[in-house]
Amino acid sequence: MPSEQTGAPLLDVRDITVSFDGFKAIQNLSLQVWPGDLRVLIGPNGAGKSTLLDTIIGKVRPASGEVQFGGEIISRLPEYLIARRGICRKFQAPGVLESLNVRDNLRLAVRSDKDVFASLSPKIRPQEEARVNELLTLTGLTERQDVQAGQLAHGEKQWLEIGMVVAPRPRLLLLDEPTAGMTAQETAQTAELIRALAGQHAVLVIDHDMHFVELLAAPVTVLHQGQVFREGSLATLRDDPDVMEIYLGRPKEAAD
Amino acid sequence: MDAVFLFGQLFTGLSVASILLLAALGLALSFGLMRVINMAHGEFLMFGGYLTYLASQWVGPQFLWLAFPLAFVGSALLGAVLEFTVIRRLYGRPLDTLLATFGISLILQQAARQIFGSTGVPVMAPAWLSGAITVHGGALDGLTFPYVRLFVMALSALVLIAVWWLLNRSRFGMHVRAVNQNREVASSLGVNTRQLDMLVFALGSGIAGVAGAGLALLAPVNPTVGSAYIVNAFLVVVVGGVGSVLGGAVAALLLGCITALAEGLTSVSLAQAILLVVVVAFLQWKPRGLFPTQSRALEEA
Amino acid sequence: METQGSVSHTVPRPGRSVRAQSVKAAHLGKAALWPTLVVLALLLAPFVLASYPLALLGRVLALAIAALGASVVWGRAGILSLGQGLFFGLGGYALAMHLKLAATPKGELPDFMVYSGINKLPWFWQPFHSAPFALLMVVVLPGLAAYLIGWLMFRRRITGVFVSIITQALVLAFVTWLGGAQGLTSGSNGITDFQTFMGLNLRGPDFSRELYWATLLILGVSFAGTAWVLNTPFGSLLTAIRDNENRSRFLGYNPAAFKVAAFVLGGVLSGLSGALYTLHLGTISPAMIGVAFSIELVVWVALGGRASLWGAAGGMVLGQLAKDRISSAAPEAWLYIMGALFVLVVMYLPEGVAGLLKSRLSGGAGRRPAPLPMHPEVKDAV
Amino acid sequence: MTYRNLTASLTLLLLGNALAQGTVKVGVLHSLTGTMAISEITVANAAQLAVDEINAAGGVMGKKIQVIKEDGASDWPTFATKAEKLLTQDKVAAVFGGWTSASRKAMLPVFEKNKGLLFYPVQFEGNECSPNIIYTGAQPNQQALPALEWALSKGYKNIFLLGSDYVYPRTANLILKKHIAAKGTNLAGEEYVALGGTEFSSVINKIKAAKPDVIINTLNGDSNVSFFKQYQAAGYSAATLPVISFSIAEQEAQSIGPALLTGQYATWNYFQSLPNAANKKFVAAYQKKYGAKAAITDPMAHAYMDVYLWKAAVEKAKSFDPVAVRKAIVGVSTDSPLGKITVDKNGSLTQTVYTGQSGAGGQFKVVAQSGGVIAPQPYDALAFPGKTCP
Repeated sequence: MPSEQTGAPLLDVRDITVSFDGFKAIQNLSLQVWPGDLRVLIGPNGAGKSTLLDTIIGKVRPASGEVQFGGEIISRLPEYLIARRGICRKFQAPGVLESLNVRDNLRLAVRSDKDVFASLSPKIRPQEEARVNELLTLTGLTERQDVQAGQLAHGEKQWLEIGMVVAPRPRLLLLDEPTAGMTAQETAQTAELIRALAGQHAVLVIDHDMHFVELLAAPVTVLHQGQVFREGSLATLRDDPDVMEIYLGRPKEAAD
Repeated sequence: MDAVFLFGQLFTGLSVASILLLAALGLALSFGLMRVINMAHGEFLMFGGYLTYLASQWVGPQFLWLAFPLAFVGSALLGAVLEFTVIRRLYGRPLDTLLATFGISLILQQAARQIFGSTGVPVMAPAWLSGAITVHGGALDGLTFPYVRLFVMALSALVLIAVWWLLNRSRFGMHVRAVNQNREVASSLGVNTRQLDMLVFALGSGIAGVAGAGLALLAPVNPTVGSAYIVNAFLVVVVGGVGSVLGGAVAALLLGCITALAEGLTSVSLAQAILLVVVVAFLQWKPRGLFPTQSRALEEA
Repeated sequence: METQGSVSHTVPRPGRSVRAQSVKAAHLGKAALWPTLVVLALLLAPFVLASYPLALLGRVLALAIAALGASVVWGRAGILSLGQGLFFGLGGYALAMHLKLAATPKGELPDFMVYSGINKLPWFWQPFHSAPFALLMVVVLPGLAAYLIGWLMFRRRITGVFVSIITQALVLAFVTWLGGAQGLTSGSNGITDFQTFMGLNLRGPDFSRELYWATLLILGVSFAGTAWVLNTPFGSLLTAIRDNENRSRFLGYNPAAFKVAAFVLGGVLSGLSGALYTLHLGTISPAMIGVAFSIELVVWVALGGRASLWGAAGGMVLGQLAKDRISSAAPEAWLYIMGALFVLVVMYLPEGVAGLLKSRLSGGAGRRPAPLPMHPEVKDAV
Repeated sequence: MTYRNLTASLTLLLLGNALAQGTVKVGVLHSLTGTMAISEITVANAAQLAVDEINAAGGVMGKKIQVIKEDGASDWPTFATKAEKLLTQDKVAAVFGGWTSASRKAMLPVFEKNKGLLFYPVQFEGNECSPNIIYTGAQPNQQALPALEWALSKGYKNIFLLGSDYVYPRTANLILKKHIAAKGTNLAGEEYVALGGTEFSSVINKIKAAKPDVIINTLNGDSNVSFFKQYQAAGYSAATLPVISFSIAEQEAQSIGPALLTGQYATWNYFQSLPNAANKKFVAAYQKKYGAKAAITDPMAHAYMDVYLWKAAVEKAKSFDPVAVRKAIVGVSTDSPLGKITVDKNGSLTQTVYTGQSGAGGQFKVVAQSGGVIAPQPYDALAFPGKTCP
């Protein structure tokens, strides 16, 4: 638990409650993330992890409470404006633009002017093109830049999407199970990449894979039944009998 | 506007609603389960109507006991064939399904035209259905409730109850609701989703056939009878919310009454345009219809 | 030939780029041959064809402009509108109103108004005395209508089949209103009996040839303009939104705005097409723009290949020509053929003839075209 | 067989129809598919029957008539394109066709531009006077107005106007309303239902509230079936509230079902039951060719007669040129199934008007007829003052 944080938090989730058809997916949850933080969210299925991310990016509206980002209340903004404020999210299933090639995927992510009329100008700024090349290198997809994204291997898609969410240099990155379906080697590389990204961006990661969480070596927040259950390092949480208990329903995953 | 007229229009609204509901119920069922819009749904209605006509030709005046089962089973079989030959192969491509079923609808219409002719074939309601209940005396003196319309309303209510029972009280219904919620999970729990798709589609088609049989008592059966009802049936589904049977029922009532009100206050020819404006405005307010299913799976949409 | 520009599927792989470039150039040369021939043939048609086939061809080319619009809206943005007839009609009626006023003696009302008991020219007819205004309205009216309808739908994230249903219902309502408001629109008869247009005699012997050239020119300009627009990042974004609306949204793009823009482009092209078609036919009526027209448009576009402008326009032209022939020879069979085409094209040729040709051209003999991506709402919802 | 006839037959046998100067082409352009097909196919049949009879009797000015049939497909723009094909590609001498006003309006510019000649056999709303069209169906003063007068003479004072929502009902009713007002009688209400509409609950409710003495009905096609069904279900009958229809002929009566229609009225220039000799011959010939049960209607009789009118005009003009034929046709008079008719200089017919009452078997019994023939008035003087044919 980083206790040394001072100043205003970048992301301030304040006492939010989210319900679906009366079922409270999140109850009175509060959470702060400071600039440059790397934070991991874990918790059994249905704990509200994805719903929390959905709420931050505006896909789901909280019934009560609010989300502040950089001091601004964003929980009433439309999603695309929240994204433009500097929050990017990688979804659980790879969300690449399948009919476009890898380079075009990144180009669209990099573009700074996102209005309709601006998109009619075919010109790409040199610094944007440079950024695309940089991202291709970062994700190791330079060789594959002309391949249609739909034809990529699963791991490559995950990497491409990470490249896309990083592209506009967001202040906050939300990664929802970024290593799902990756090989052990790819997982290790991803962990390395994420740790490199932290610092430049604040990063919030959800994952089930404890091995991966360990590699991230970051403070962990455990969610349970829509609330923050524990916070601490992975090592301390592993020995916590209460945490073990809430995972008992799915011991296999916890042990993974 | 006097009371007789007002109550008359209210009755009109209910009557229109009952037909709309019959026409839309099957559509809502298959749409809810398979996310498939069947543009040939109206032609199942037409098919039911023609089967009713044939029943009346074979049996004579007391044909209704034959007409309804025949219309239901016949249309359901036709629906099963369509599901098996076309819809199943377009699974996951709702817009393509919409186009393909439109093609089917053209073919069925033209076939009907060549077999039965363009003009409607008449089905005479049996004698016990001709006539009406008339109010005598009082403020509502002269108000009439034709038996045929009461019959169609009762039919519609009966079908609604049967479907509700089937969905909420039977094993079949449990499977349908499970697939509705999460197809993959249901499938992994041993529900034969393919078979279920076909059964639900056939059931929906069968209900359309029953609608056609009911409609035949009020209007002639002709090759375009289905397309006359299909647009409003779609609106019922859209307003009711994705695949919600209860939503469909409420939406049918609502649209029926709005139609009757618009027809009563303005003119019959303006009513359709008014209805559409109301629906579009409504969708601004509730884009997912009256009774949206708010599961996580749908939130992804 | 290639209209997808930066989304090209045949770009060279790194490492072999020099050789691949020259292969690509050769491909391009081969690929450009047929379009050149087609354009040449269209340019020469008036010197070869008799008056009826020429008129038929001109009419069909006018419809091809609407097909371009459908290709943008459906093929690129993934919005299946069954109401393109609405915009086609608005364009057609805008021009028809001017033509009708031009054919009416000064100080008199159009005949159908007189026969409907109207004794003053309605306010919205007044400005149509001016030809430039009417020409402007040919694109502005459908554009505005498309903007309004698109904004109402896409802002509330109405997608997929819901859009199809609503657009179909809207075109039905429009046609019903046109038919009923006889004093204002001439009802189901439609507006007819035009004489002159900006000094040209519509019934003169040279007019049909002039109209053919004009149609060809406008089609060419529309084609080039649309191809250009789709080649910009705007085009890629439409594809992006069709493939994965959420991804685009969470990258900071507003999908609704792009969809509305595509819808407006499609509407404007339909409006242009409607105005030209009205000139060709000498009349416009509700029957020409209804549900049947709107759906037929979609079928020809699907047959030709919705994702390719060449495919969409070609599908429309060939489909309509076939319709003219077959419906004369075997009227009853025609509807069966149409119906069967609907089914067979979507089942076995989802990318249309253009998709088939493209996969052949790109060297993959026997390679099946990659299936179009699932529509997002289904991928997520099921 | 004379030598001369023998040579003629042999020539015909050898050269057949390929011999261009041996035949003259005419077009028959009706909806053979789509919603209008049921009405229009029989009209096309009637025209074909006339052509066959004329050919059997030696043709027109020594030439056999060759029919080019085209399908309007119940789609008005298609009528325009097919008319263009007939005139510019097939170069036909005349076209027989059209049913709805919209199809005629779509064809009109084509005929004017290409100087063709169209024979239009159906009753319509008037207000049109093209030099290239011969309008043989009833003008409003040959159907609607006589019906109104007959209703008034029967003592019906409160009149409800019901129609399909398109130009003919709306214009006919506009004219009727002017005359109802001029005669000082009462308009109880007016309502239109979309073409093909089948839901009459609101309409009947409005009729109930308006309490009319009679309904003048201009509904089209199948809407009539729904209307009469629901009208009967609501407790009405010919005895309690009579309906006079302008679009219900023998064929429609059959499909509505005679039981629903018994006692109701229709006004036309022709009924199958007319007793004249020409009609008996026509009915027999048609039923021989197209089935003994075939119903014969006013538009069919007009279409049949149109071909004979054209033949008479060609023979009078001694030319197949449409312009010459149009000039010659004025004043041509014949004894037809409809009785004696004459072509007026405005291109319409002077003809008799009958009101019939529906009985068993879908036939109408004539209960009233106009005193003599009525001259056509394309523009109603009361509704559209100052308008005349050029």
